[in-house]
Amino acid sequence: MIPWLTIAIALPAIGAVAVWALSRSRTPAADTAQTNRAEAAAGGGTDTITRVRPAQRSASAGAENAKRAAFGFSLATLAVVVAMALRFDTGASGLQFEQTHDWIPRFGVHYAVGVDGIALVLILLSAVLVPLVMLAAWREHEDRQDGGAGYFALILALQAMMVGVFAAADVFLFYVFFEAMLIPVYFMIGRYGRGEQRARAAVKFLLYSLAGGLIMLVAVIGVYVAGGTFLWTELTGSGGALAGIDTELAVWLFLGFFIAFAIKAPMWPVHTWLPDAAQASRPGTAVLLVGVLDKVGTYGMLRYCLELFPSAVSAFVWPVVALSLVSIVYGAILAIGQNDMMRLVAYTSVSHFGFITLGIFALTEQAQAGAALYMVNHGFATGALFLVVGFLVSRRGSAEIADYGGVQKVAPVLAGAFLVAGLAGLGLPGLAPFVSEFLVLIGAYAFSPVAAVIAVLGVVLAALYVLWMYQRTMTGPTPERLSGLKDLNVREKWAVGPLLALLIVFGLYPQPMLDAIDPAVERTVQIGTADAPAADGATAEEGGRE
Amino acid sequence: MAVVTHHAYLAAEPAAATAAGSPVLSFAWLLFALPLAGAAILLLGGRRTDKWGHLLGTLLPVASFVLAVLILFDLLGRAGDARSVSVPVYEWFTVGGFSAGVDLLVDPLSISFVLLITFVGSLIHVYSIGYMAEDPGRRRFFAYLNLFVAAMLVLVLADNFVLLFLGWEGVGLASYLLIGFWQYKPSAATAAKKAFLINRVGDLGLLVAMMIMFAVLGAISFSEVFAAVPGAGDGILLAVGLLLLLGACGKSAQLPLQAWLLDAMEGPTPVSALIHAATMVTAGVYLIVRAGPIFEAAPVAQTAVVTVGAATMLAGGIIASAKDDIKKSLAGSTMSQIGMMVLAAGLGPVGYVAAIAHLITHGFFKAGLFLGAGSVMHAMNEGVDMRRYGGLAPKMPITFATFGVGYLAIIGVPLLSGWWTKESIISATFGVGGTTGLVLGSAVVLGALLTAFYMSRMVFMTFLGEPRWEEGVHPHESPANMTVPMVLLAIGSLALGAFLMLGDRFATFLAPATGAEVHHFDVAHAFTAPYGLAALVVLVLGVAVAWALYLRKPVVETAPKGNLVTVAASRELYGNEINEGLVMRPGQVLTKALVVIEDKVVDAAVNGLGAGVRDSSSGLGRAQTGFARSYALTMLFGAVIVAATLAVRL
Amino acid sequence: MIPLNTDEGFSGPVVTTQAPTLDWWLLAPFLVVFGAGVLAVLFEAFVPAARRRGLQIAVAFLALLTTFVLFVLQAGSLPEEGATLVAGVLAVDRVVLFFQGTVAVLALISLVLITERRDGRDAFAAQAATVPGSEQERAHIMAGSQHTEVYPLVLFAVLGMFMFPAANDFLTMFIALEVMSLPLYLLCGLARRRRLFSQEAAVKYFLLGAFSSAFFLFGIAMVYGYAGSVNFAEVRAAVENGGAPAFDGGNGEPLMLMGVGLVAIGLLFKVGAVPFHNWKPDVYQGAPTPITALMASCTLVAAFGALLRVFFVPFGGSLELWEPMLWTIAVLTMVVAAIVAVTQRDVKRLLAYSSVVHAGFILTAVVAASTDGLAGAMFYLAAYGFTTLGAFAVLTLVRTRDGGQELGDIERWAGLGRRHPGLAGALSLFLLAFTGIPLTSGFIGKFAVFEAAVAAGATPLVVVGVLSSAVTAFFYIRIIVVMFFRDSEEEGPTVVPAGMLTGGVITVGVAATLTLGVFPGPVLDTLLPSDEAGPEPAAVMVDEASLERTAP
Amino acid sequence: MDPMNYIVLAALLFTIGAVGVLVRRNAIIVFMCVELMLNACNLAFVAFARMHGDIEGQVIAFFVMVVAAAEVVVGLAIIMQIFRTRRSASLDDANLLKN
Repeated sequence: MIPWLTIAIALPAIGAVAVWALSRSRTPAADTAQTNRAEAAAGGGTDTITRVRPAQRSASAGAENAKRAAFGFSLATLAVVVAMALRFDTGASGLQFEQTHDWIPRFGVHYAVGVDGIALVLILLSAVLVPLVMLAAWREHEDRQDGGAGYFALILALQAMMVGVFAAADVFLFYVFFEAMLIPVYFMIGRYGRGEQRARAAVKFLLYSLAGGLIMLVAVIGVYVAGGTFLWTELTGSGGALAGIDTELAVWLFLGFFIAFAIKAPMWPVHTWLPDAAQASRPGTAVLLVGVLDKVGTYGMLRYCLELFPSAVSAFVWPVVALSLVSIVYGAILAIGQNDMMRLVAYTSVSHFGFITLGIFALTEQAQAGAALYMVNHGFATGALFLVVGFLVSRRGSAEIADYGGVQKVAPVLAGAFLVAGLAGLGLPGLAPFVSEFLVLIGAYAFSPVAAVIAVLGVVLAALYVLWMYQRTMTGPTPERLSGLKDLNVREKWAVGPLLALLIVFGLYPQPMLDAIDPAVERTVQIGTADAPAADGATAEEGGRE
Repeated sequence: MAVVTHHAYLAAEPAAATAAGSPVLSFAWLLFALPLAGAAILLLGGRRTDKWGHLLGTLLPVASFVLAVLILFDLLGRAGDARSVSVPVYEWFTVGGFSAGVDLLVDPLSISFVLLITFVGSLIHVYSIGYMAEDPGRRRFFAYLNLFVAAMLVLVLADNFVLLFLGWEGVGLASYLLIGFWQYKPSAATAAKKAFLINRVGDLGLLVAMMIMFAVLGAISFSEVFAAVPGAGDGILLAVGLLLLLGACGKSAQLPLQAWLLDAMEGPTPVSALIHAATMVTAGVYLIVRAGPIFEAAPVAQTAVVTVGAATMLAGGIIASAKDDIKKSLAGSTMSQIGMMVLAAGLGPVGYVAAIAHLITHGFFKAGLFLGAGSVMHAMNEGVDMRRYGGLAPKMPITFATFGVGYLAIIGVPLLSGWWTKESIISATFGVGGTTGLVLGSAVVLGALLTAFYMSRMVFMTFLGEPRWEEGVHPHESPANMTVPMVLLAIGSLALGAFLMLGDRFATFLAPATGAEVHHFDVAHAFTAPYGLAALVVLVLGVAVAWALYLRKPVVETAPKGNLVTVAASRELYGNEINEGLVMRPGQVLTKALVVIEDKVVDAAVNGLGAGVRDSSSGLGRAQTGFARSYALTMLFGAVIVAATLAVRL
Repeated sequence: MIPLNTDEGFSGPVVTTQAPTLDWWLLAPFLVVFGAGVLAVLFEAFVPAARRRGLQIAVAFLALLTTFVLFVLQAGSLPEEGATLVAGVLAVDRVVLFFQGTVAVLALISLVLITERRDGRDAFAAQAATVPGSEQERAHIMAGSQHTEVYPLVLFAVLGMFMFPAANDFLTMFIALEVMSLPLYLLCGLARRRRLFSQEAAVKYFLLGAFSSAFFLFGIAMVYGYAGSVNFAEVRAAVENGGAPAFDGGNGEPLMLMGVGLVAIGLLFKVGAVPFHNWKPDVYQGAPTPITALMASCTLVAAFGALLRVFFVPFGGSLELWEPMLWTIAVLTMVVAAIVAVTQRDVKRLLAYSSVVHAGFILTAVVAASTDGLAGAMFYLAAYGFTTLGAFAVLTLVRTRDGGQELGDIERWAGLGRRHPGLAGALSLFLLAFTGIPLTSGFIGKFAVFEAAVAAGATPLVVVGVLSSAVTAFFYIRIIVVMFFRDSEEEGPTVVPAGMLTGGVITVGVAATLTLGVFPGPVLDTLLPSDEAGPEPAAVMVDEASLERTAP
Repeated sequence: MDPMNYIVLAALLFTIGAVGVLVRRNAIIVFMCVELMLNACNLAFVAFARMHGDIEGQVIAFFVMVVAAAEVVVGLAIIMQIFRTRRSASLDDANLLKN
C-alpha cells in the first residue's frame, strides 16, 4: 500500500528545499545580474525584461536550473496525484488512502491523512495549477538577483501545504497547514509582488487571515476539550466523539471555525483583503491564492463546520445564505466598478465564492455537489483569467484597464484566451463553470426560490463585468503605444492552453468529477437535512411568499 | 386533448428503440458536430488554414444539410406518430435526482428547423466567400459562422431544456462574436455587448424556468416536463410560461427586450441575414411552440405571448417605416414579422403550423432581402443610407430581381410564399373568433399594411427613382458567388409557400410534433373571405402610399425633421432611452455608490481598527514616561487592582 | 515551628542539638554554582588581570555544565514524589528540576553571548567606575582593561535562579529572589556603549526591584502572621484550617488576603506582568544585550517557577481566592502590552514588551491551575527561552554604520533581508515563533497553555489571548516587512560577522524553535508532568487533590 | 498589650516608606524609604513572632537585615556611579529611557 498522500505532500516539500538550495548556490555571474538590476529597474515594462534577459541567460544559470528543477518537481507531484486519482474508488463515501500515525500523543494529535472525492478534486486542482503557474512566471522575476528561483521554491512549499491542508484527516494537522500556508503566500505577495502597496497588502492579508486563524484556534482547542481527540474520523459521524455535545457549544465552535473560513473564502464583509492582495500579487500568486487557497475556506465549511457540528448547522443556514447572496451581488457590482483588472477579477471571485457558499448551505445534493464542483471550475476559470491578465501586465507593466484597448487586433490569440476565460467566468454553457453554477442554482431553488432568484442576478451581472472589461481592453481602435504588443509566445500558450482545454472538456463532460464528488456530498448533505428543521420550515415559508 | 397527443408523441421509449434501428438517425449528432469541428479547426488551426478555411467552413454546413435531408426521408418513411425520435448521445451531468443528457429529439418540428438552418446557412456561407473576400479576418468569420450553425442546431435538436439552453447561449455567443466582428469599430463592440447583455436578461427567465421545472415538476427533459404539466398548479405553469416568454423575448427581440436587434446590424450583412433575420431570432418562436403544452395549460401566459407579439409586430413595422438605414429598416421588419409569428404561436395549436410555416418562408425571403441589401451596400461602398441610393435597378439587375421577389413575397402578393403563410396566420387569428379574434386579426392586417408600406418605400428609394449617389460611387453587380445564393433564395421565396401549404403538406407533416389538429388551407376561401380581401386591400393601400410619398415626388437626400410620430419611430420608439433611464443610469449610480461604500465603510472599518490600535498604543505608551517614580506609582496602582480583585471574594 | 516552653514571658528557645540531615547529592548543584561563584571572586582578587578572563570563563562554563549534568542525573534518581532538603527549606522534584535544568541550559547559552568579543572587546564597560567620556575611561579602554567580575555575578544570579523555584518556604524564596536580583542590578549597569542608558537602567531596575521586594517581604510577613509559619506546607495547612491557632474562627482572613496580594505583587513584578512591567522596556533597552538575553530567558523561567510554586503549593488550597486577581492581571498584561508594543521602534524595547505579552499568555496557564496548565507553562517557558535568546543574539550583530554600536531602530533595518538573508531569515523564524505560527515551538507553547486554560473553563481569557496575539502579530510582521520588503536605503545597517559563538547561539535557537515546533512529543510526554503518567511526578510542585475549586 | 498595635505601626511605617518612594526625587532618599519599608516588615515579623509565641519571625528579621545590608551595598554602588556621571542624584534627571 503506497502512501500516496504523504508522497504528494513530501515531494514538493523536498523540492522546495532543493530549489532553495540551488538558488543559493551563487554563480559568479549572478553579481553581474545584480549590476544590471539597476539599469533594469530604470526602464519599465516589457523592454526591461527583454533588456535583462540576455544578461540573465548567461548570468544566473543557477537560477535557471533551480527553476527547471522546481518545474520538474511540480510535474512529478502532478503525476503522483493523477496516479492516485486513478486509483480512487468513486463508490465509497468515506476517506481513502488513509494513513494515521501519532504525532503529539499528549494532545491526541495525529499525522492523519485521507481524502474523499471533494478533497481529491481540490488536490488535483492544485497539482494542475502549480506547473502552469511556474510556466507563466518563468521570466517574471529575472530582474531579481535570485532570478526568481526563490519564488519557485515558495510555490513548491505552498503546494506541499495545499495538498496537506486538503488531505489532513486530523483537525490539528489541518490547522497547522491552514496557518503555515500563510507564510509562503505572505512572502510571495510582499517580496515578489508588484506595486508600491505590496508590503501593505501582504500585511493586510496576513493579519486578516491570522486573526481568523487564531479565533479558529480557540474552536480547535474547544473541539479537543469537548471531543478528547483530533482525529476527524473519530470526531464525526453519529457515533463520533462530538455527537453528544450540546447545541449551544456546537454553535460557538461552529462560529469559531466559520469566521476563519469566511475570511479565507472570502465572504462579504470580510473580503476586503482580497482585492488589495490580488492587485499587489504577481498573477501566478493570484492564481494560487484565489484558485486554491481560498478554496480552503469553502472546503473547511463543508468538511469541518458541517461535519463536526451538525447540530449547529440549522442555526447558521439562513445567516450564511444571506451573506452569500450579498457577496454574489455586491461582488459582481463592485467588479463592474473596478479600473484595475486584478482587482476586478478579485471581486468577481467574491461573487463566485458567494455561489459556492450558497451551494454549501442550501443543503441540497445538487447544490452541494455544484458547490464542490464550482471550487474546481472556478480554480480553472479564474486561474486562466489571472494568467492572461498577467501576460498583459508582463508586457505593459500595468493592470489598469485604461492602459489598454484594441489588443485583439495586435494579439488575437491573447484576446481569444482572455475571452474564453472570461466567458467561463460568466458561466457560459459548454464551459465548466456553467455546470457547477447551474447545479448550485437549481439546488438553491429547491432550498429557497427567493435565494435562487437573487443569485441569478449575479449571472446577469457577470456578463456585464466580463464583457465590459473585454470591450475596454481588447476591442476598439488600437492605440499607438500598443501597436508593438506581442502575441502569446509558446511558453505562455502552454501555460494557459491546458486550462482552457480543461474548461471546455469539463464543460462538456463533467461527469467523472461529479462521480468522485457525489458520494462525499451524499454524506455531508444528510447532515444538513438530517437536522435542519429550521431550514425546511424557512423553505416552506419562502415558498409561501413566492 | 392537445396535451394528450403531446404525451403520445413524446413517449421516448419506442422512439429510442427506432433510433437504434435506424443508421441515419443514430448519426444525428453529426448534424452539429460537423460545423462545430469546422469552427474548432479554423480557430485552432490559425493562419495555416487561411487558404482553404472558408471552403471547409462552407463545406461542413452543406454536409449537415445533406445529412438533414437523409434524416428527413428517414422520418417520412415512418408512421406519423413514430416520427419523433429521441437520440441519446451521452450523459452530460447527473447529480442525485437531477440528470441532464446530451439527448437529441429528431421530430418534424426540429427537422424542419434543421433544414432551414442548414440550407439558408449554407447559402449564406457561399455568399460570404465573396462578401468577405477582402476581409483579413475571413477565416475567423467562417469559424464563427460554423460555430453559430452548430449552436443553432443544438438548440433545435435538444431533447431537454438544459441542452436547449446550451444551444441558446451558444447562438448568443456566436451572435456576440459576429456582431462585434469588426471589433476595431467601437460601435460594433458596443452593439455586440448590448446584444449579449439583453439576451442574458432573457436567459435569466429561461434559467429560473428550469429551476422551477426541476424543483416542482422534477425534471428538465421535454417529455418528463410535459408529462408532469397536468399535475402542476396553475401558478407554477403561469410562472414557467411567462419566464419562457421572457427568454423568447430576449432571443427574438420582442418587446420589451427588442433594443439590441437594430444595433446588431453593425455586424457584416451575411450575419444579419443568417442570424438576425432567418434563424437565431426565430428561436423564441421555436421555444414557444416547443413548450406548447405548458402554454396551453396556462392561458394567461398565452395571452401575454399574443400581446407581446402583436405589440412588437406593430412597433417593428413603425420603426421600419421610418428608418433610412436599409439594414435597420429590414431589422425593424424582422421584428415585426417575428412579432407576427409569436402572436400566431400564442394562439396555441391552431397557430403553430402558421407560425412555423411563416417562419420558414420568412427565413427565405428575409435572408434574400438582406443579401440583396448587402450586395447593394457593396455597390455603394458600404453606404447604408437609402436616401443616397435610388435608380439602382438598371445597374444591378440580378440584385434588383431577387430583391424584388423577396419584396413581393414579404408584402404578401398572392401565391408567393409570403402570401400563403401570412394568410394562414390571419385566418388563424380571426379563427379564434369573438372580439379577441377580431382585435388580433385586425392587428395583423394592420401589420400587413405597415409591411406593404415600408417595404415598398425601401424598394422605391433603393432601386427606382433618381440616383442620389454620393461622389465616387460606381454601382456594379455583385460576383456570381454572391448572386447565386440570392437567386436560390428568391426561388424559395417564390415557390416554397405554395409547396408547403398546398394540400396542407406542412400541416400534416408537423401535426404529430405540434399536436395541432390539421385544418385545411383553402386557397379560394383565402381570396373570398373578408379577411382575405382585407389583406389584399391593405397591400394595395400600403404600396400606393409609399408610391405617393417616395416615388411620385423625389426623395430629399437628408431626412426631414419630421413630426412627433416619425421622430419617435426613427428613434426606435425611444427603446434605448427607456433602457438607459430604467436600468443603465440607476445601475451606474448604484455601482459608484457601492464602490464608495466598500472603500469608506467596509474596508475602512478594518483599517480603522488598525488605526485605533495604533492610536491607543501611543496613548498607553505615554505611561512609559521614563520617570522611575511614575513607574512606582503605576505599581501602587497595580497594588490597588490586586487588592480590589482579591476583595471581590470577601 | 520551633517550640517554646510556653510559660508567661519570653525566655530563649530550647535549641535542638542534632543538626539537620543534609542530602548532599541533591544539594550538589547549588553548592557547585555557589562554590564556583566564590572561587571566581577569589580569582578576581588573586589572579593577574591577564589570565583572569580565560580562567573565569572556564570556571563559569564548567560550573554550569556540571550543574546541568547533575540535574539530569538527579532527574533519573529522584523519587517520584520528590524530596525536601536542608530541613525543608528547599524542595526538589521533577518539575523543579525541569525549571533548574532549563535555567542551566539557557544560562549557558547566554554565557556564550556574554563571553563573545568583537575585536578584543566584549559588551561590557572597560571600567564601570569611570565617568563616561572621561579621561580615565579612555585610558582604561586603551589599556584594554575589562570587568571579569561579570562572571561571578552571573554565577550568583544563576544560583538565585536555581533556588527561586526550589524554595520551600517564603524566607528562602525571598533570599533566592535577592540573590538572583542583586547581581543583575549590577550587570545592567555595565554596558560598554551608551553607558548613560545602561546606568539609568541599572538605577531604575534596582530601585523598583527593591521596592517590589519590599512588598514581597511585607506580604511574607502577613502570611507568617496568618499562618504562624513561612513553610509552604504549613502555610497551606494553615490556610485550609482557617489560620494559625492564634486566630480563632478565621478572623485572620484580612492578613491572609494582604499576604497573598503583596507576595503576588513581588512575583508579578519579576515576571513583568502589567501593571508591574514598566521596568522591563527601559531595563531591556539599557542593559548590555547579552545581559538582556540572560534576563529575558533565565529570569523569566525562574520567576515563573517561583510564581507557579507559590500559587500552587502554599496558596494551592484557595484557588477561588486569587483566581479573579490573576484573571484581571493576565487580561491587563496581554492586552495593554500588546497594544503598547505596536508603536515601538526600538527592537529591544519591542522584545521587552513581547516578553511581557508572553508572560500574560503563561499567566493564563497559571490561572488554569491544573497539571496541564503547569506542563503548558513549563513547555512555553523553555520554548520561549530558546527563541528569545536566538533573537537577542541576532540583535548583537546588527550595528550602525558609524561607530558600530547596536542599531535598535527597526525603521533603519531596511534591506537586511536582501543583503543577509540567512540572518534575517533566522530572526524571521524567531518572530514567527513569537507570533505562534504552526511548525514553530511558539505555536505548540500557545496551544499547550490555551488548551489548559480552556479545559479549566477560562475560555474568555483564551479569547482575549488570541486577540492580543493577533495584535502582537502586527509588530512582529512589521519587522519582517522592513527587513525583506523595504528596499534598502544607503543608511542601512552593517552586520558584523556572527562568528563561532554568536553563530552557534543563533543556530541552537533555530534548531530548538523548529524541533520543539515539529516534534514536541518527547518533551511534552516525558519531561512534563501529566495526569496520565502513573504516580504523581509533581508531588511537591502541585498536588492535584488540593487544586480542586470550590464549585462556583 | 495587643501585638496588633505593632502590626498597625508596621503597616504605617511601610506606607510612609512607600509614599516616600513616590514623592522624593533624590535617589538616596528613595532608597532609604525602601529600607524603611523593609524595616517595617521586620517589625511585623517580630510582632507576629511574639503573637504566635515562637522565634521564627525573629530569625527571619535577622535574615532580612542581612539582605538589606547587601542591597545597600549594591544600591549605593549603582547610585554613586550614576551620580558621578550626571553630577546629580535626582531620579527625574535620569529618563533617557522611555517610549
